[in-house]
Amino acid sequence: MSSPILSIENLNVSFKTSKGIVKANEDVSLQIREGEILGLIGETGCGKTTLGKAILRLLSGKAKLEGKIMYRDKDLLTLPEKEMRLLRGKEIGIILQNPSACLNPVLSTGKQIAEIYRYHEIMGKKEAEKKAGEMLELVGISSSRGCDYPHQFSGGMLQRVMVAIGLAIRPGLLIADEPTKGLDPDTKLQIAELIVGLVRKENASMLLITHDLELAGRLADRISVMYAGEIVEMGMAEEIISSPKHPYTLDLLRSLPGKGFGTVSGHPPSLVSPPSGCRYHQRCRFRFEACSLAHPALRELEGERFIRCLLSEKGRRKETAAQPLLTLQPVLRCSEEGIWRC
Amino acid sequence: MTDVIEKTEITEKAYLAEKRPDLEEFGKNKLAVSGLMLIAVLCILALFAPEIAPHDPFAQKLDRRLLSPSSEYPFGTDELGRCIFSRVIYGTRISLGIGLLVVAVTSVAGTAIGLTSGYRGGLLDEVLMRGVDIVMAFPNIILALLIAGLLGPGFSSVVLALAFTQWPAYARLVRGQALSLRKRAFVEAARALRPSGFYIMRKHILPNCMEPIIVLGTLEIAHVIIFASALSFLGLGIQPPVPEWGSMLKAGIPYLRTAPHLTFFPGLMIIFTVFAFNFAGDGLRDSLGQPADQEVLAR
Amino acid sequence: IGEDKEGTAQGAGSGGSSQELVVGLGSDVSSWYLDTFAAGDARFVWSQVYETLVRLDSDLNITQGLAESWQTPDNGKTWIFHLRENVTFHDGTPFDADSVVFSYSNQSYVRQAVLKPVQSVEAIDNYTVKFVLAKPMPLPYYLTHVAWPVMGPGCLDSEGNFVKPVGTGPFKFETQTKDQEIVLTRNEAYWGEKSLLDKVTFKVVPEAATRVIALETGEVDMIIKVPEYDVKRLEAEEGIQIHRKLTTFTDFLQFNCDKSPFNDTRVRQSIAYAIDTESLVNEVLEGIGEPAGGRPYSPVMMYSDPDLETYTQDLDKAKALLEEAGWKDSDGDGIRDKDGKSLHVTLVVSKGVWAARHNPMAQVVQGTLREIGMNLEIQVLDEGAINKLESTGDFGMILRSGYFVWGPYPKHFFVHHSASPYSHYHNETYDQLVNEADMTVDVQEQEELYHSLQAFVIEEVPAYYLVHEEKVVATGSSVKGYTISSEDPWLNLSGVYLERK
Amino acid sequence: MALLKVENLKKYYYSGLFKKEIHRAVDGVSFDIGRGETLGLVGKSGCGKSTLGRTVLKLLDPTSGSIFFDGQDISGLKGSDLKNLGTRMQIIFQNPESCLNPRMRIYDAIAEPLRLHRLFERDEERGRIQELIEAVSLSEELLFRYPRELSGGQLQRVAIARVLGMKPEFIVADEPTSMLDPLVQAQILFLLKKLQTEYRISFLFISHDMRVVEWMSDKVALMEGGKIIGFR
Amino acid sequence: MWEYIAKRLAMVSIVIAGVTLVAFSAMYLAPGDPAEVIALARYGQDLSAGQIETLREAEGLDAPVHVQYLIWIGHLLRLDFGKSLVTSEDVLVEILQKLPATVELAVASLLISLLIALPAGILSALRKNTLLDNSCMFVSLVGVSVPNFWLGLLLIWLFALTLHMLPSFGYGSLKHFVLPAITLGTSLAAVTARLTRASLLEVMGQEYIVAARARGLDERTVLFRHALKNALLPVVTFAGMQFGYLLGGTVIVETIFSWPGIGKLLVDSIFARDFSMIQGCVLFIAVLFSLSSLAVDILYAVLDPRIRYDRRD
Ligand SMILES: Nc1ncnc2c1ncn2[C@@H]1O[C@H](COP(=O)(O)OP(=O)(O)OP(=O)(O)O)[C@@H](O)[C@H]1O
Ligand SMILES: Nc1ncnc2c1ncn2[C@@H]1O[C@H](COP(=O)(O)OP(=O)(O)OP(=O)(O)O)[C@@H](O)[C@H]1O
Ligand SMILES: [Mg+2]
Ligand SMILES: [Mg+2]
Repeated sequence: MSSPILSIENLNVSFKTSKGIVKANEDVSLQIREGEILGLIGETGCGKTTLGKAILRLLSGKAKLEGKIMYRDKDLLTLPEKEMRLLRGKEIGIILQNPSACLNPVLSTGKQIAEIYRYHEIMGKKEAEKKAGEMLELVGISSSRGCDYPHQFSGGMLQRVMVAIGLAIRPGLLIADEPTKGLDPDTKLQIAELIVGLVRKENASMLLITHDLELAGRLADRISVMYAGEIVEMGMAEEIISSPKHPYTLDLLRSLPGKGFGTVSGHPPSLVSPPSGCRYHQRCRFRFEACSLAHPALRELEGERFIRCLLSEKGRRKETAAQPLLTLQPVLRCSEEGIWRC
Repeated sequence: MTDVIEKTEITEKAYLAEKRPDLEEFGKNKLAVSGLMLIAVLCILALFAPEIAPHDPFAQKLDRRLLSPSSEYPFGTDELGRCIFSRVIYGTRISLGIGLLVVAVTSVAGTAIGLTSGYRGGLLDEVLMRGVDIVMAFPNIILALLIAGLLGPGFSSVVLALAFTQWPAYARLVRGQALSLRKRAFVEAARALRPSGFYIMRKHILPNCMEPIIVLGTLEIAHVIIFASALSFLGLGIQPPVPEWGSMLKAGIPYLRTAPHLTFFPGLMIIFTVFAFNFAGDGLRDSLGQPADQEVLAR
Repeated sequence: IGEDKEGTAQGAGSGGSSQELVVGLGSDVSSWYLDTFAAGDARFVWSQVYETLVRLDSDLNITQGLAESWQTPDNGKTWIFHLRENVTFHDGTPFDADSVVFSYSNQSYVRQAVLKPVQSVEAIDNYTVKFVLAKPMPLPYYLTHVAWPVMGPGCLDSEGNFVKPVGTGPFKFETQTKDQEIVLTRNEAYWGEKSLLDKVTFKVVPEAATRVIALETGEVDMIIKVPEYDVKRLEAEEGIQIHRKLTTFTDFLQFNCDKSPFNDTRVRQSIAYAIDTESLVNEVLEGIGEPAGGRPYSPVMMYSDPDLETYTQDLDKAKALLEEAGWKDSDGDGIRDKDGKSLHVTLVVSKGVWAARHNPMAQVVQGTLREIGMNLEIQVLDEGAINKLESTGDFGMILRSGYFVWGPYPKHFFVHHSASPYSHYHNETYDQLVNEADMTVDVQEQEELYHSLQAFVIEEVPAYYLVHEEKVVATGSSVKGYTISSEDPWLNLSGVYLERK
Repeated sequence: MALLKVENLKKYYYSGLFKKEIHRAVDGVSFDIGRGETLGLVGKSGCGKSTLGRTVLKLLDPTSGSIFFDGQDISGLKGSDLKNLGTRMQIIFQNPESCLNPRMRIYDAIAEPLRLHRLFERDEERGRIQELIEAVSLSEELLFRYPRELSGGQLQRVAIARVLGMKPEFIVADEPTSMLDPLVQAQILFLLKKLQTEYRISFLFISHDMRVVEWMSDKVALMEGGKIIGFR
Repeated sequence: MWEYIAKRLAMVSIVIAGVTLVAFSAMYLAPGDPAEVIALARYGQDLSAGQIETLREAEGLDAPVHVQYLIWIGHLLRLDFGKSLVTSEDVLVEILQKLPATVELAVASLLISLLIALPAGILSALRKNTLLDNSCMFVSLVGVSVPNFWLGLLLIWLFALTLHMLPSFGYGSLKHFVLPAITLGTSLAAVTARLTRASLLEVMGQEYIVAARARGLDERTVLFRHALKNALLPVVTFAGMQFGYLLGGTVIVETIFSWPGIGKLLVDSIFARDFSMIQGCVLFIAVLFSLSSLAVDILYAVLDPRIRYDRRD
C-alpha cells in the first residue's frame, strides 16, 4: 500500500451566518494515497465542495478551518500563502463545481486555458494557445471556439472547459467536483475516461466528488460517503457499491433511477443544529432508541472499511444489507455496450 | 416514520429579525455610525447656528481683521474682521443644503435615466445618451447663464443649475453597469417572471450597481459645494456676504500666504462633510446585502 | 516647444548680463490696430511700440510727443500740430503729416468714439497737420492717450488689412504667441533716448497670485497691477521693490438717481456721510490708494480742487438725513421704511479683474449702511448682466472703478451727463456745466468751471467717490533705473536697465 | 389541443465584435406538448437544448418561427404583452449558481414571484415559502443567506422552489436535478410528477439521464445540431 | 460594430446641433444686450448709441435668433467658422491654436489621475480596511474637498517658489506640464480611486476570482488579468467623462497657470458675448466629447464581451 499523498485529520470547517454557525465539515479524516482515486459521495449540501475547497484553502474569509490537512509533508492549513500558491494548480488541481460562475466572463475560454500554460510552464503565447486548443479538442470542443467567451457556451461545454482547465497541467492530486455533471452519456463517458486516463497515466491521485454513484463505483478505488458534514462510510469502491453497510449509503443506492427510485422521507438535516445522536437517525429505517442519543464514532471494520453507525457496533449489520443493491456489472459493461446511449 | 421531525417554522419574530439585519449590520459598522453621527453634528450646526455661533456672522470689525484663532474667535477673523467660526457655522445651512439637495436630486434622476438607458437599450438608449452627451458637452457656465436668465437669481436657481450639470455623470456611470448587468443570468431569470422593466431595474440592476453611485454621490458633495461658489459671480444666488464655505474659501485665497486660517477652516468643513457622508455611504453599501466577501482567503 | 532654459524658476534669473527685461502682464494684447480699443493690459505694450502726438510727463504735465508744438487759432475748433522731423517708423518709412492723417482720419473707432467731433484731418505740409473739429475742445489732452496713437501706414497691406504693428516707439514688435508672450526688441533708430534694454518680453499671467510668485521666483523681472494685499509682504521681501503712484482713476458708487430712494438727494448725501472712505483705504485696501470722501477725481488730475471740502464719516448726520427724507424705522426691525416699503437697495459689483478689490469694499459698504438702517443686497454680475440692469434701471447702486479717464483731463464728468448712455442722473445745470467746461480752451476759465463741477458733485452726489486708486508696480532685484509715472499706462521704460547677479 | 406548439423555430446567435459570425443554435424545430404532458429533450451537449428552452419562453427572441401557447401565437409578443404569461410558463435554469441575484436573500428570491404577481397576501407568504422549501427538502436556516452561501444542490432546489411557487402550467426544466444526489433527486422528481398529475402541468424536460427522462416523459425528442432528429 | 460606429458618428451631428442650438439660445437668454457688450469689448467704455447700432447691423445681430442660428449653420456647412465679433480674429485659427494645449493638458492630467488612482484604488481594495486603505481613503477625500484654485496656488508656492523646481506658469516645455496636470489630475484621481476600489472589491468577491486562484495564478495575474478588466467598467466611464470634460478646458487651472487653452477662451468669449467664438468652441468641445463618449462605449464592448451594440438578442 502506497503512502498517502493527502491526509486530512480531524478537519472542522464552519461558516458564520446570521442564523448560527454552519458546521459544514465535522471531524473529517481521510487519506488519499499515491495513485489512488478516492470517490466522495453524499447528500447535497453535506460539505463535499467545502472539503474540496478547504484542501486548497479556497474558502471565503468567513470560513473557520480547524484540524490538519497534510499534503505529503506539508500542513496546508498553516502553509504560508506564497507556498500554497505554488501548490495550487501545479501540484493540486481542482475542477470546481459551478462552471458558469467560475469562468471569467470577460476572457475568452481559450485564453483562460492558455494562461495556465503560460503561467505554470512559462511558454510563449503562441504555444500556449496551441496547447489550449488541443486541450479543448480533447474535451470535445472544437479548438476554433477557443476565442469565444463563456457566455457563448452551453452548460455542458462550460463544464468541459472547467475539466480542460483542471487537467491542463496534470497535477499530482486532482480534486474534481462533479466533473461530468450536465453531460450527455457519450460525452460523460469520454470525459470520465479522459480524466481517469490522465490521472492513471501520470500516476496521480484524485478526489472525485460526484453524485453519480455508478461513475464513482466505476472509477474510484475507494469511496467515502458523507452525510451532514461527517464521513459515514468509507471503503473500497466495489464493496461500498455492492454491499453498502451504512443505512444512508444503502438508501442512496436504492434511490437510483435504475434501482427502484426509492425515496426516503424526511429532510436533510440542518448543519447549524444537527440532530442529536446519529445524524441519519430520523430517516433511518433501522434506527433504534440509542440512535437518537449516542453519536456514533467512525469505526474501522475489517479491510479498511470504516463506518459510522451504531448498528455495526452492535453487530446487527447482517440484517441490514443482505442483498447487494447495485452490482458493478452493468457499469463495467457500459463502455462496451453503451447503455448510456439512448 | 413516526419520529417527529423538528418542524421548522419561520416564526414572526425570526422573520422580522431577519428582514432587518441590514439595519443591524449598519449599526454594527462603526464607520457608518460615526458617519451618521458626523452628519447629525452638521445638522445640529445648521439648525442651531444662531445658538452656537458666538458672534454675528455678518458683523464687521475692521479693526480686528485677519486675527489668528484665539479664545474669542476660535477660528480667527476674516479680511473684514468677521468671526470665521460663526460664519462657518452659519455656512453649514447653505453649503450643506446645496450639497445635499443637488446630490440627492442628481443621483436619483441620473440613476433613473442611466438605468433606463442601459437596461432598455435600443433607440431609447441612443436618445438618452445623446441627451447626456449634449448636456455634458456644455460648458457649465453656459448652462448656468441659461438658468440664470430664465429663473433669475436665488437659491433654487443655484440648485437647479448645479443639478442640471451634474446628473449626466450618474446616468453614464449607471448605464455602463446596467449594460453589463442586463446580460447576467440572474437578470434573465428575473425576466422569466415577466415583471415590468421598472421592476427589474429597481430590484435587480440597481442593487448591483449601487457602489459607484454611492462613491460618486458622497464625493460629489464636495464638488457641488465648491462649484456653487463659482456660480455666485454669475449672479446665481449666493452672494456676499452670505457665509458659504466655497465662497469663503475663495475669498481667502489672496491671504493664502499671510493668513491661511481664512481658507483652512471652510476647507476643513468641506472635508468634514465629505468624510461624514463617505462613512455613512460605506455603511450603507455594506448593509445593501453584500454577498460574502471572498477576497480574503481562509486559512 | 519653447526654450527650455526658461523652463525653470531660475531660468530667467540666470540670463547673464543680457539686457532682456521680462514683464508679467495680466492679459494679452488682442488688438494692435485702431479699429478696436486696446483693452486690458494691452496699452502697456502699445506704449512701447506706438507713440502719440502729445505726451504727459511723469507728473501728468502735457509735453511734446511726436508733435513739437501746437496751436489753436480759433479757441479750440481748429488745431494745428507741427511734427517732429527725422522720425522713422519701425519699417523704415519716415514719419510725416501723411501718417498722422492716416492714423486719425479713417479709423472707425477713433472717429466714432472719443474723437467724434473731429471733422477732418489735413496735411498742411510735410510736417504740419490741421485738425478741424465740430465744436471747440481741448484736443491735445485727448491725443495724449495711447489707445489712439500714430501708426505707420505699413500696418496695413494693399487691401487695407492689418498685417503688423508699425509704430515709432522705443521698441519694435518682434513676435507674439497668443496668450503667452509678446516679444519686443529695441528700436535702434529711435528718435529720442534709446532704451538700454535689448529686448522686452511680456509674459501673460492672468492670475495675480501667480504673477506675484513669478516675480518672487525671478521668472519675471517686473509685474504691474500688484494686488493690494500682497504689497506689504513684497515690500518686506529682499530685492523686491514696490513702486507706488496715485493714478487718475477713482472708484465710485454710482446711484440710480431716477428711482427711489436715490432720487432723493438727501438719501445720497446720507450715504456719503455714512461711508468711511478712510477705513476703506486703510483696512480693505491695505493703505493702497487715497480716500476720496466724495471728490470726483484724483488730486493728480488737472483742475483738481485742493481746497475741496470732502465728506468725513458722520453717522448721526447720515441718519438725520434719512429721517428727513422720510425713511424711518417704524416697525423696529432695524431697517428703515417709508410708505410701507423698507429701505432695501441693491449694490451691483462687476465680476472680473476688479472683483477681488470691489467685493470686500462692497461688503464694508453693506455693513456700514446697515448701521444707518439701510439693507443692501450685493449682486456680483458679469458685464452683460450689469448692462441689462442699467437699461432696465433695476438697481440701486453700482460700484465702479474709475473710467472715462483719458490722461489728466477731466473728461470723466461726462459720466453723469444726461447724454451719456451710462448716466443715471439727469440735471440740466450739471449738463450745461460739463458742456461748457469741455468746450472752453481758456485754462483759467476751464479751471473755474471744473472747480464748480467738483463742488456740484460733492453737494448733489450723483455718485459717491470712494477711493483714488494707486497703482503699484513691483520690480525684482535686477531691475534698475525704473521710476513710476502717473501717465496711463505708466510703464515708461526709458532709463531702465538690468543688473543681474 | 396542445398547450404548447412550436413550429419551425429558429434561433441564431450573432457574435464577433468586428466580423460577424452566425451560430445556428436552434435551426427549425417543431413539436407540441399537451396539457399535463412531458416532452423529454435529450441530445449531445451543445446541441441547442437550453437555447430551445429559453427561446420557447421568449427569453430569447426567436430568429424565426412561431410559438403557440394555449392557442395564442406568442412569438411576436413583446414586453408587457407577455406579462400575463409570467406565472403560466416558467423555466428552471440549468445553472442555478448564476441565476440568482447575488444581493437577494434566498427568502426574497423565492418570495419574489409571489410578490410580483400578488399570488399571496403578505401574511400568507411566509407559510407558502415554508411549504415550498419543505417540498424541495431545504431547511429553514438557508432562507436568510445569500446565494453565495449555499451549495450547488441547494441552489438548484431554490431555483425549483421559486418556479413551483407560481404553479405554472408549463415548465421548461433544464437539467433540474443535475447537481442533486440520487436520493434528493428522486424526491424532487416525485414531487414534480406529483404536481404534474395534480395540476396538469406540462414539462419540457431536458436531461442527460436517460432513465430519468424516460421515467418522467411521455415522449422523448432527440436533438442534434439544432434540429430534432427523432421522437421516441 | 462598424455599423454601430458609423451610426454613432452620424449621431455626432445631432449632438452638435443640439449643443450649439442651446448654446446659441442660452447666450440670448443671458442678461444683457449682446451688441452692447460686444461694442464695449471692442471699443472700450466711451461708447455711443450709434456705435452699438452700427455694430448690431454689421454683425447681423439684429436678425431674429433662429435666423442667426440658421445663418451660422449655413456658414458652418461651408466650413466657415466666422470671425470673432470682438477681435475679428478667425475663429477656426484661434481655436486650432488653443486646442493642442488643451488636449495635451487633458491627456497629461488624465494620465496622472489614472497613474495615481489606479494603484491607489487597487491597493486599498486589496488591503481593505488596513492602514494603507484608510490613508488612501483619507487622502482621496481630502483630494476631492480641495478646490483646484487652492491646490494650484499651493503647488506653485511649494514647487516654484520654495523649491525652485518647476516654473510657476506658462506653456511649452515638459516642466510646464507638471503643476497644472497634477492640479487637475489629483482632483480627478480621488473619485477614480474610490470608484476603482469599490468596483474591484465587488469583483474580487466573485467566484471566478477564486477559480483563478485555484489555478495557482499569483495575485498579480489574478488581479491584472481577471479582476481588473471586470472592474474597469465604471472607471472607464468616469475617466472618459472626465477626459471629455478636460477637453472642454478648465478655466481655473488655465488661468492660474497661464495655460493658453480653450477653456479660458470660451469663458472670456461668453462674458464678451462673442457669439461666433462661443459657437466655435462649443462645437469643438461637443465633437470631442462625442468622440470620447463613443470611445468609452466601444471600450465597454471590448472590456465586457457581453455588451455588444449592433444586435440585441
Ligand atoms: N459561505 C458559506 N456560508 C455559510 N454556509 C455555507 C457557505 N458555503 C457553504 N455553506 C453551507 O455548507 C454546507 C456544505 O456546502 P457544500 O457546498 O460543501 O455542499 P456540497 O456537499 O458540495 O453540496 P452539493 O452537492 O449540493 O454541491 C451547505 O449546507 C451550505 O449551505
Ligand atoms: N450567446 C451565445 N452566443 C453564441 N453562441 C451561443 C450563445 N449561447 C449558446 N451558444 C451556442 O449555441 C449552442 C447551443 O447551446 P445550448 O446552451 O442551447 O446547448 P445545450 O444543448 O443546452 O447544451 P448543454 O447540454 O451542454 O447545456 C452551443 O454551441 C453554444 O456554444
Ligand atoms: Mg458541491
Ligand atoms: Mg444546456
